[in-house]
Amino acid sequence: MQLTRSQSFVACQKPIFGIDKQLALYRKMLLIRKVEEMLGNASLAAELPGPVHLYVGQEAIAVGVCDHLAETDWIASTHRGHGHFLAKGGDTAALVAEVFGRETGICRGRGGSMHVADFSRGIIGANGIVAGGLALAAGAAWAAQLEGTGRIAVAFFGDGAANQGVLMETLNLSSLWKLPLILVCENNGFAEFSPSATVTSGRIAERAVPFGVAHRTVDGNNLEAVWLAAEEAVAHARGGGGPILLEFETYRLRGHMEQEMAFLSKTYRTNAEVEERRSADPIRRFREALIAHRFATAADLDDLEGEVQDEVVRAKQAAKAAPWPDVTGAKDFMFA
Amino acid sequence: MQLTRSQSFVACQKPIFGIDKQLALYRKMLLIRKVEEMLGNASLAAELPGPVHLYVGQEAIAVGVCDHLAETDWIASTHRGHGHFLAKGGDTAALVAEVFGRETGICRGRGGSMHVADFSRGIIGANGIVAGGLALAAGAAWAAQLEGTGRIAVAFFGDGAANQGVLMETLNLSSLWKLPLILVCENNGFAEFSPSATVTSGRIAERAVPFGVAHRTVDGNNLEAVWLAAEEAVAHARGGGGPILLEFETYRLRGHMEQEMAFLSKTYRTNAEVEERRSADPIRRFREALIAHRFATAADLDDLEGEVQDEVVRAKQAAKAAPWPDVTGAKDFMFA
Amino acid sequence: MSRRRMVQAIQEALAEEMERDARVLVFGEDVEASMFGETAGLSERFGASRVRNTPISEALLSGMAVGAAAAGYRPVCHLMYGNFIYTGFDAIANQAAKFRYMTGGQVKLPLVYMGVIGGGKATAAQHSDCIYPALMNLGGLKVVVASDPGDAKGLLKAAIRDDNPVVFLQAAGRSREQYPVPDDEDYVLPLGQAAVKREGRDLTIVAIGSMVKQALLAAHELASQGIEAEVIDPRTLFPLDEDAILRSVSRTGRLVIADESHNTCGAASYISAIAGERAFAALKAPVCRVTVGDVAMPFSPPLEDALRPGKAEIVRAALGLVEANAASPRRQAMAGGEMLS
Amino acid sequence: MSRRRMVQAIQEALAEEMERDARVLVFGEDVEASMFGETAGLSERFGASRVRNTPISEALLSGMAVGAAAAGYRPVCHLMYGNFIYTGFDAIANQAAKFRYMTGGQVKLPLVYMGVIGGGKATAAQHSDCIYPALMNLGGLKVVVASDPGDAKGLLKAAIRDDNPVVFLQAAGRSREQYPVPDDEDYVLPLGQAAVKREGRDLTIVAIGSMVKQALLAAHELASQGIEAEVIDPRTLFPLDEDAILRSVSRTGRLVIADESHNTCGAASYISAIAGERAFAALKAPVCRVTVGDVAMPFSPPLEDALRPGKAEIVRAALGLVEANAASPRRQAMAGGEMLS
Ligand SMILES: Cc1ncc(C[n+]2csc(CCOP(=O)(O)OP(=O)(O)O)c2C)c(N)n1
Ligand SMILES: Cc1ncc(C[n+]2csc(CCOP(=O)(O)OP(=O)(O)O)c2C)c(N)n1
Ligand SMILES: [Mg+2]
Ligand SMILES: [Mg+2]
Repeated sequence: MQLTRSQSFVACQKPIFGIDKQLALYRKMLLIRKVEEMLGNASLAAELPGPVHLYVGQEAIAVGVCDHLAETDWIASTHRGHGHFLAKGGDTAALVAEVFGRETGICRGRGGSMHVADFSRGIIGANGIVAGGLALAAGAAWAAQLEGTGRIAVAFFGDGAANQGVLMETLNLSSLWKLPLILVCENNGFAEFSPSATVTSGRIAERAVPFGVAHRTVDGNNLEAVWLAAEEAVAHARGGGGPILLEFETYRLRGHMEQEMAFLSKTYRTNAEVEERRSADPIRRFREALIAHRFATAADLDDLEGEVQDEVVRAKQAAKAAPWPDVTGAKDFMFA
Repeated sequence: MQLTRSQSFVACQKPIFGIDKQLALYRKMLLIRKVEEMLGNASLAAELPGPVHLYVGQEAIAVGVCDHLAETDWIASTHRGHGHFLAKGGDTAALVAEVFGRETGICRGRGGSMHVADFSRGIIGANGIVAGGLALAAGAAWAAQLEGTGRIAVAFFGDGAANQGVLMETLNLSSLWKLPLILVCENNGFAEFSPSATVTSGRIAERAVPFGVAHRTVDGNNLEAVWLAAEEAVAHARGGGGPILLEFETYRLRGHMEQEMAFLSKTYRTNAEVEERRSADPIRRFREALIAHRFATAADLDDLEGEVQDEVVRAKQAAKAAPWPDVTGAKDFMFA
Repeated sequence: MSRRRMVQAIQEALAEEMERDARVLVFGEDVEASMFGETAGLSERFGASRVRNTPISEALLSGMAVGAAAAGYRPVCHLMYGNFIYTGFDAIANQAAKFRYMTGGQVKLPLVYMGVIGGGKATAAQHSDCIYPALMNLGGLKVVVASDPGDAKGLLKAAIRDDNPVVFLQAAGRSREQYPVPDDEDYVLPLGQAAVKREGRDLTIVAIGSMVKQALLAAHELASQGIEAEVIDPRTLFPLDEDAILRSVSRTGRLVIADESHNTCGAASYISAIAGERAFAALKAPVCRVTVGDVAMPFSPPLEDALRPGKAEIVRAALGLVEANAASPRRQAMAGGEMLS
Repeated sequence: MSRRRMVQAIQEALAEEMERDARVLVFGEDVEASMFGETAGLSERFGASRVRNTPISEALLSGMAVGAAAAGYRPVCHLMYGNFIYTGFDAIANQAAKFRYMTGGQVKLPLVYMGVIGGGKATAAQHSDCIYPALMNLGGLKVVVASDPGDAKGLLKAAIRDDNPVVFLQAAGRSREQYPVPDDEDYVLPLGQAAVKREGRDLTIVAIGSMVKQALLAAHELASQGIEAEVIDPRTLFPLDEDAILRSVSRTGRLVIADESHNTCGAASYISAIAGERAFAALKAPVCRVTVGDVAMPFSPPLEDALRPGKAEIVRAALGLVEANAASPRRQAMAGGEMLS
């Protein structure tokens, strides 16, 4: 089952939405980028507890998908989850404080980078278990279906996660039950240090076919393409069409985790490859398009970038100034 | 990837192999049937410890597939595993004694019906965990590949088992590694008390497609069709072609487990349906074909049946006369 | 009070809670036809959207329960046999047991996993594990093992009403026996509270699940020899009602623990540790654990019977304690045999 | 002897055993690039058919190890973090741990599962579980937790040569420290044998994995106060070298157990039970367990530090035992403090 609309987006020369939306989406991508770069630097400077997996290069996916979601819709995310958190409306300062391990963090410092969640905004959370979010999203989608108020659930997962059997289980059950579930696979070319093709056979989107689940493969570095595909997918899921699998092709511009070259005994990709892929950086592409179509000048966008950068710096400063969790509460929150 | 040969078997009017083989295969199917019927009666008569899941109606699959296997090839089976055990050359008396829980059983009474195994004949064993055999067979196939002596591994599993995610994991990895692995799905219409279509979306064989794994769907109640498909699959796997998935359509003529109507609160299929499907009983069909093509007379086949029946009666008598396991050894065999 | 079998009591608990709260859901493999009978009739009564048959996909089911609970429902996920809990263990251990903590208390997870445990039915190693020690050790799940229909009903109702993940387990071998069950629709037994199933002054027997009946039979036999055993059923294994056990042991000074789970890191070993540490001075003899040992459950009934503890082993253990104590000089107890810490 | 880090010692053990026996295989996610470094260089040396990167499919990997072992190979399946053992738990618990028994002893399963356990690196709840109690409770797996590089090497070599399924775990926090490791290619430490890491007469500290170092630090501090602690590292948790522990406790009469696993049904509780039961008369004070409690591991370092037991907690526990004992009348010990049974 292939969706039909939006096949023309590749040919779409002019941006498809108005100036305000253009800039809002651009700003969101930039926010994610700046947060991630700040965290990457903080990690290198040993300011962060624990590892961080950054979303740099994949921003168009979270932003393009989440723009279609209501606050009450659910998303489940991955170990690389900051971008999804921010795109779904999670608070920047609360995210950053969490990654710095502070009491003011969204999870009071209990969760950290791999567990940022905000239930008040439908963010079921990042997840340290590869493919762990699929079943959670399916459960939330079942709840949404029972409620009957049009909510949907979205599960973000990686190409590596696509090899966990629970993907097949999710495709099968969600198809049978017609769950309002969007499965978003971000194929960024790697599962940790393994290039996709060495551990993943075939095209991931096609795994939907035997289950009769709708699917699309889309350029995940093109915000408009993502946005259009997501618009369709959301309409499909919200409209009772059942699940749909979107595979977004993208590229992880930074390491699997920061500091990885400090412990890996060999490289798994060349610098040249990374540099080459940088030309398809979704933010760069979008910026160039905005300027080319005269939606904004380079100076406008530089200003915006400065604004965003300030927000991120403030978030970092606030996090560093925030108190650590009180150790007398170390065992709190196991049970309601 | 579809296999090409043997697509004509449906049109194949005359039996494809000689008289000796015809009768040997017929005898094997009959042996399985008689063992299962004996065990079914024993279960109803409360002579058996624990539950039994019988293979009645599916005999053509185990027999047609295993006829192509060497003793050194591996098979992994299911909770419905007596037929595979016998078809792969397992000893009737040792099987029956095991199901009766005796020390003379193939697993010394430790395993019972759901765990009959004989490593000396490549029988990795029945399995109480639905889809548990897939990973075991994949591991054995990896071993076979490393050995490089042409061994292959076969995993039998049900339509219900096809919904365990490990099937997808097995398809993916075995495709990447080109493992000499045949995945045999016996679609008998039910997972326990759930009709297939209510819990399984799409066609199981097609789950191979996105992984680039060869596949076939074949009438599992037609011994010749099974035999031909298996011949091809074995050649494919042994020849380095990698994994292949065969889906055999069949029908479970007896209950999911014997005595099920004693505890189920409602029926899940009609008697009429079962009676109708009896007309496609693989043994009946094969018998009719043998007679129609004058390979044997009804009287010949009745004699054969008598012989087999005697073997089964002897196995039962021997089992019942055999000692129970010595309780002082109850903890033996945990570790080598 | 009316007499019920275990499955009936469980079925009633499910039906009553589904009736009471439209957010209670039941799902799992063949919950419509109902392998054991506890979910029989529920789909007819509450509809196929609240009582759903699922594919055989435990890894998904256990995680869906977390997702549905986080989204505000109260799912009961029937995993059939305890051993299939292993198949769905990832989401149970990595999500359910940690989810509230990891999110800093943002979310409630009112969900129940159900399963049948233990031997006695010749279902062999892959259908007989007493899986609760692994679940207790996760630290983030409440674990309930019901030993009779009345308790089963009250505890399951409490489990469904609880805002945390609860694993509700029942012993395989006891489903056909009839026991009195209160008729009250609000018969809810608090989780975390042990039951004194029989009072006695001479020794304490803590028994879990299927062992409770054996312990009561043993107590009966001991009584005929003049030994009065107190039988305690913890009912909830996590959190464990340690105080109830310690209260009894501090009076009796002797403890036998009968537990069908494996020996190493089993429930009995935890209870023994607690008693050994916190009732140190009160103990007149070493705690004695009667367990199944560290062995897979065999198929053949004589082997299974030999491994599963029963009345005889409990009686033997009890007599051993009483005699050991008579034979050796009684240790000087600390003031009044009070518990430490 | 030369100095090595944990990962180097493990890498050497793998390389030496792969060299020695062509049937030894290593597979798992990114064993080529090697997340922790223990499998670095192996694929270059032994080829991609014996050292295989896999997809992220733990349920399959854990079962493939069983199949490959049953078919005559000696697979080492690296599951990376202990928590991912849950993801592959089905085949570990339902197949590996029971397979030989279920088949009446027909098959040997020479396989090793590897993983990293415990906190200390701010990897939070889903990457910090000390998963061994659940594995010990299965009863069909040998479970090894190495606390220093020398032991790691000797124990891993033994694990690979063993004809049974072994889970080999290493503590997350200790990978960078250098320790002396014997150079002998046949340095194999028998499984099931504890090590006395320090001798002492006043109390016994049993410490597991990352806690061994803390226990040694604690013993050092105690010594400065005139208390000589014996530190025992069980090294193999299943089968546990109970005799070594009991021998020590029967001399010292006091036992502290330091264990990073959860409290309920944890390894410490099992050891406490054994001591409480079998060294009943020898104990001069209740056994004291120092554990992480029943809580998921938090991300934030201050919380993590507060929960993970360390030198200070062990010292405090030890002093508590010595003082409690001084304050209260010493219990009359049975003849010479001998162990029971
Ligand atoms: C169950 C499980 N297995 C293994 C890991 C270790 N791990 C963390 S991220 C990762 C790779 C994930 O790849 P992919 O899904 O493509 O996501 P990406 O990192 O590319 O965003 C692995 C193997 C894990 N966290 N959980
Ligand atoms: C992991 C697991 N889940 C559930 C079960 C219970 N169970 C036993 S057989 C069965 C149905 C299997 O259906 P199918 O694979 O089609 O095999 P069939 O019985 O039809 O031969 C189920 C659910 C099990 N044994 N293992
Ligand atoms: Mg990836
Ligand atoms: Mg079936």
